Amino acid sequence: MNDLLLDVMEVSKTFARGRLLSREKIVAVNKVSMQLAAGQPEILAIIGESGSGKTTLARMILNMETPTSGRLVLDGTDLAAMGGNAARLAFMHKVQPIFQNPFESFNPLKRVERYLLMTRLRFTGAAGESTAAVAVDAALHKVGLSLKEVGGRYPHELSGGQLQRVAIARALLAEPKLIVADEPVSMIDASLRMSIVNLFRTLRDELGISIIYVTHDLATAYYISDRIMIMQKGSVVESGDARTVLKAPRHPYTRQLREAVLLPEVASAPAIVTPNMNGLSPGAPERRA
Amino acid sequence: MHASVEQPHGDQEAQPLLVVRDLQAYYRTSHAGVRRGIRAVDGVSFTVRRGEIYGLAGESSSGKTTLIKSIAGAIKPPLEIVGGSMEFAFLSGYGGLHRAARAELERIRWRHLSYIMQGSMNVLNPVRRVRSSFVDFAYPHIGGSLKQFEQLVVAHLARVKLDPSVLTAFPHELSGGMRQRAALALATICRPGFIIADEPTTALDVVVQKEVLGMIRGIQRETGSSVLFVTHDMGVHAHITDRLAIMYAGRLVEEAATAEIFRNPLHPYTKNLISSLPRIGEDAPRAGLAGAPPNLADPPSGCRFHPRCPLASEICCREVPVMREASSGHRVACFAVNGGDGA
Amino acid sequence: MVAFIRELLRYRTEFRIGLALVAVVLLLSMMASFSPYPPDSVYVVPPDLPPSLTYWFGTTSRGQDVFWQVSFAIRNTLLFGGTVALVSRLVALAVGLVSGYKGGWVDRALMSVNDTFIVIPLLPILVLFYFVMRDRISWLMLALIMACFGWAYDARLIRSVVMSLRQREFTQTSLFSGMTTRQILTEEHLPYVVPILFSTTMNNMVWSIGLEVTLAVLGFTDINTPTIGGMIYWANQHTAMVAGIWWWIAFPTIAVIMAFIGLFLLAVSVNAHIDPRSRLWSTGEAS
Amino acid sequence: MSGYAGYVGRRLAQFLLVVFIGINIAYVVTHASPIDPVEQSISAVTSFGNTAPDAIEQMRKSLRELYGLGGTPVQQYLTFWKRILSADFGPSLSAFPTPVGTLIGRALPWTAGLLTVSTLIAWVLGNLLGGLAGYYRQSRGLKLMGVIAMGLHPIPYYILAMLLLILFGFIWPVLPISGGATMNLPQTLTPEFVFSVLQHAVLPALSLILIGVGSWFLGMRSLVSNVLAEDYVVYAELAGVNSWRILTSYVMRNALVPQVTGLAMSLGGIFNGAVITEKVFGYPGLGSLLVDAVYAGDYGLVLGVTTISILSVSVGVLAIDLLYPLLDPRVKVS
Repeated sequence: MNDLLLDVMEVSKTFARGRLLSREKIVAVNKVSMQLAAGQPEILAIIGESGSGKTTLARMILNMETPTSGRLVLDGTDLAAMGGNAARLAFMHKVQPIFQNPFESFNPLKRVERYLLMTRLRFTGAAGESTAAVAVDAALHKVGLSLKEVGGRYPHELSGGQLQRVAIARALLAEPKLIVADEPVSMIDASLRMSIVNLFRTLRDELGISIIYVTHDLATAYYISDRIMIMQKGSVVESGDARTVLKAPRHPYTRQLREAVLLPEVASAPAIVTPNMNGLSPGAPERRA
Repeated sequence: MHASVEQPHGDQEAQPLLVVRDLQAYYRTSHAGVRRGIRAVDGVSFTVRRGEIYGLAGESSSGKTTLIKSIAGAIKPPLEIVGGSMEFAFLSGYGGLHRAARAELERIRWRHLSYIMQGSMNVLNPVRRVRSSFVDFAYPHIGGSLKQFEQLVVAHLARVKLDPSVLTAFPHELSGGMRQRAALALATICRPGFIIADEPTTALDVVVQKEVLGMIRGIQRETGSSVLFVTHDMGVHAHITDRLAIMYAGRLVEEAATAEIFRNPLHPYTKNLISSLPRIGEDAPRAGLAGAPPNLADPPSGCRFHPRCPLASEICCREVPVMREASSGHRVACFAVNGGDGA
Repeated sequence: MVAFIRELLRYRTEFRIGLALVAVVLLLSMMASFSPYPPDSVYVVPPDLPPSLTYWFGTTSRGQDVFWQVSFAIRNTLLFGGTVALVSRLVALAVGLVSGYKGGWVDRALMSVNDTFIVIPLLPILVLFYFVMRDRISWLMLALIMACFGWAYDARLIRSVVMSLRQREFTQTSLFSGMTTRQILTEEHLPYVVPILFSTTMNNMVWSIGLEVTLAVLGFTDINTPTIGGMIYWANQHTAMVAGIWWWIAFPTIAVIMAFIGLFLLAVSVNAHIDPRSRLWSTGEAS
Repeated sequence: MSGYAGYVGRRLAQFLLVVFIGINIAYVVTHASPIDPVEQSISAVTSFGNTAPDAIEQMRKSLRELYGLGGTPVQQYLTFWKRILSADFGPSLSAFPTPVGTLIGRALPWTAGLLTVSTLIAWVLGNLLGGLAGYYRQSRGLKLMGVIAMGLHPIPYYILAMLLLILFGFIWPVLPISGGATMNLPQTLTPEFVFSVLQHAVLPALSLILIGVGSWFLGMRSLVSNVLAEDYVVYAELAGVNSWRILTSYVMRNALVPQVTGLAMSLGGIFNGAVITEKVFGYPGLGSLLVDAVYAGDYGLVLGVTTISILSVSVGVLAIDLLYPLLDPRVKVS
C-alpha cells in the first residue's frame, strides 16, 4: 500500500442529465484503475477525445469531483475519507493542478504573484512574506521567469506562455508529489509549446515530481510520457509503456487515433510536385501513403 | 470605376484568383486624445492561384485573423485598411471587398466567395432547421424551383456523407462533426471559386478532423475552387495545403510549396516551428523558442523576429527584411538567408 | 472600485445624468432637517397659495408648505426604498450565493421557490395585508413585507454570476493556492458581485418606491407619515386637481420621477459597464 | 417527444408550486393580524347602514368559517384550502347577498381583456422597435426612442396613469376617463357597445402600453446587440444573406427567446400595474373590485380577488411556458 503514490481503484462517475421526470445517466468514467508508484517519478499521459472521460478522471484525482463508485487513495490517504480543512490542505500540499487556459487560471482583477505567495505561505509554513518571496522567485526561476518580470503584473499583461509558466511555478511552490495537468499546452502558441512541455520533463527529472498529463495530442504524449493510457467513452482501452503502445498499438481504437495524427512526414514524402498553375485541375499531389 | 464581375470558369485561367499587395490593416483607437494603433497586418503580399489550397500559418498574435477579415471585407471599426490592395479574379478594380458596391457584393458573396469559419459549430441558426440555412444562403444564387434546389442540396450533402434527414433537424440535434460537415456543405453548395477556411477543424476530435479534411480536399478537387486555408496547426497544413505561407507578428516571413517548407525551411522562425514538432517514433529532444511573440501595439524595430532570433545580426534590428525568392517559388524575408542589404 | 467609478464617470453619460438627478433629490431630502415646521402639523401657513418667492412650491389646502412637505416626503420615501432594498439584498445575496455555490438539488429547490416569488402578483397580497392590519400598519412593517417579495429576481441574477464564477478556472487556482472558502468568496468573487449588487439595489428601490407610492395613493399605508404617495393621497382627498391646486401634485410627482430616473440610470449604466462587450465599445479599448 | 413531455411536467410542477405557495402566503397574511378581522369587517359593513341582525349573524358565521377561526390550527388551515379549492368565498358583504364568485366572474373578463391586449401590444411593439434600435444603431429616431424609453420605463404605473388622466381628462378631454363602457348601453355585442368598450379601454391600455413598451424596448435592444456578435449572424452577413432576413430570422428570432421567458417572469408585475390602472380609470375589472372591496371592508371579496389573481397570473405564466418550445427548439433536450 505504502509504495503507491496514487492508487485508483475501479472508479466510476455517472452524471445525471435532465430533471425530475426525464432522467438519463451518462457514464463519464467507467471502472478505471491505475497506479503511480511512490519514489519513482514518471509522466503518465491520459489520452482521449472529447467525451472520453479523461478530464473527469483528472478531476476525481484532484478531488474536484467525487466518484460514484470505486476508491482513490493518494499517498495512503483515501480521498473519500478526507474531512476537514487540515486534511484538504494536506492533500493539496501533495497534489497540484495545471489548467488548460492560462488566461483563465488567474483572477483578471488580481495580481498574479498573490497566488504564488499564498501557495507558499499556506503549504510550506514559510515564515513571513519575505522568505516566501525568496521561494517564489526561486520557483519562477525554475520555469524560466523571475519575480522581477512577474511581480505586480495582472494576468492580461502577460502572454499565454508566461502565464502557463507562472501556473507551473505556483504548483511547484506547494512542493507537491504529483501534478495533474489537463491539456496544459493546447492553448499555447506553437513556438512556445515545446518549452512548456520540456519543463514537465525537468520537473520529473530534477524535482522528482510525478505528472499526469491529460491530452488529446498523441505526439506530445509520445514525446514526454513514460506511460500512457488511452480512454474511450469512459473506459481505458489500452495502456502501457508510451513507446510500445504508440509504435505498435493493439486496440483498434488506439490504431484509429494513431492513424488520424497528421504528420509532417507525409508532406515530406518525395512524391510532391509543385502545384499545377493552370487552374482547373488543381495539381494537388497524391499524398496518401 | 471599371469594376466587373468575371466568371470563375472563364478563359483567363492563368490569372490568379487573388492578389494581395502590400496590405496594411491596423486597429486604430482614439480616446481621450490618445491615439493608438495596433499594426496587425503590416505589408503583406501574396497570390492565391486558381485551384490551389493556399495555407496560412501563424500563432495567436500573428495577425492572421485580421488578414482574413480584411480579405473577407469584414472591416468594422476600429479595424481599418490603411494601405495596399486585394484584387479578386471575380471582382477587379475595387482593391478589396470592403470598397465594393453593395449590389456587387450581394452578387459575389456565396456565389464566388464563401467561408468556413472558426468555431463553425455555431454558424447555423440555432432556432431554425438546417434546411432554412441552405435556403437563405444558397437559394438566391441557384434559383429554380425549391424542389429542384432541395434535390441539389441532398445530392451535395451526400458528398459530405450526410443523410437528407439533417435538413429537417435543428443544429443542436447534430453532433459536432455533423454540424461541421453541414457547414462545409453549406459553404460549397454554390461551387464558389474561392473559399476562405479559418481554423475549420480546430474544434474537432482528431479522427473526425482527418475525415473532414479529406472532404474539404475532395470537394475542392471536384469544383476546382481555390481555398485560403488558415490554421495554426502545422500538421493540418502538411496534410491539406499545396502552398504555405508563414506569418509572424503581422508580416509574412516565408512562402513556398508546402512540401518544400517542411523539407527545407529557410526562415529561422519556420525552422523552429517545424523542428519543434514532436513526431511519434522520434525521441530527439525538441526545443521551443525563447521569448514571446511581440506586442503589435509596439512591435520591435527592423525584423520583428529579431529579439527571438538565433541568427540576428545588427542589420536585423535596423531594417525590415523583404520577401525575396531564395529558390524557384520559395520566398523568404530574412537577412541571414537573403544576404545583407535587405532590398 | 475607485477606478471603476472613475471610468463610469468618464465614459457613461447615463451615469453622469443619473448621479446628478440622485444628488439633487438627496439634497432635497436632506433639507428636511432644516424645516421650520414639523412634518405632520397642518395649517401652519396660509392654504392654497400658488408657488411664490415666500412659498417656493406653494402651499396645500391643509395649510402646509409644499416645499418642506416634499422634502420630508422624499426623505421618507427614499428611506423606505433603502430599507426594502437593504433587507431584500440580504435575502437575495443569501439565496443567490447558496444556490449558485451549492448547485444540485439545493439549487433546483431554491430556484423553484425563487421563480414562484417572481411570478406571484404582489399588489393584491399587499392590499390583503393592509386589509387585515388596517391602522396598525406601519412604515417598517410594509417595508419588511415588500422585502420578503423583492429579492427573487435579483437572487437569480446573483446566482448566475456566482455559478459562472464557480466554473472559472481561477477559482480552482485559488482553492489549490490554499485559500479558505471565505477568502475565495470575499477576495476573489465579491468584486464581481458588487456591481450587480449595486445595480439591483437601484432597481429594487425604483420598484419598492413605485409600489409604496401606489399603495399610499390608494390610502393603503400609514398615511400620517408624509411620503410622496401620501402627499398625492391628501391632494386627491382635497380634489386638488379639480380645484386647480396643481402644485400640490406636480412637485412631489416631479421629485419622485427625478428619483426614479436617476436611480434607474445609475443601474443601467453600471450594468452596461459590467458587460465586457459594451465596456470595450465605450472605452474604445478593442482587441 | 419525451423531452417535451418532461418539459411540460416540470412546468406543471412549477405551476402547482406557485399556486400552493401563493395561497399559503394569503393564509399567513390573513392570520397574522393581531385584531379580529371578522368583527372589524362587520363593524365596517354595519356602519354603512341598517343591516338586519340575522343577516349580521349569518355574515359572522360565514366570515368565521372563511377566516378559519374555528377548530384547531390544522382544521383552520384545511377549511381555508377547502373554500379556496371549491372557489366558495361566501356572499359579498358590500353587495350582500351576491356571492363573491359572481362579482369576480363579472370583473375578470374586463381585466383579462385589458391585460392581454395591452401586454401583447406592448410586447410586440417594444420588441419590434427595440430590435430595430439594436440593429440600426446609427438611426437618430431609434436613438431618441431609446432615450424616451429610458425615461418612461422607471415611472410607476400610478403616476403615468395620473398624468394621462390629467392630460385627457382636463387639458384635452377627447377620451372617456372612467368606466368600461358607456353606462346605459346594454352589454351585448352591438357595434355601439363594442365601440364604447374600445373607446373606454384606450386610456387604461395606453398607460399600460407606454410603461411596458419601454422595458421591452430596452431589453430587446441590449439582447440584439449581444446576438449580433454571435457566429451565426456574422456568418450570415458574410454570406450576403438579405439584411431584412438577417434582422428577422436570425437576430430578432434568437433575441426573442429570452424575451418570452421575460414575459412569463414579469406577468405578476404587469398584473400589479393593471390593478392600479383600473382604479385610476374606474375600469370595472379585478383591480377596481379589489380596491373598492377594501374600502367597503368586504373580506370575502378581498380574499377572493387575491386568490383569483394568483391563480390567473399562474395560468398565464403556464400558458407562456407551454408555448415556449415553439420558439426555442432546444428546450426539448435541455
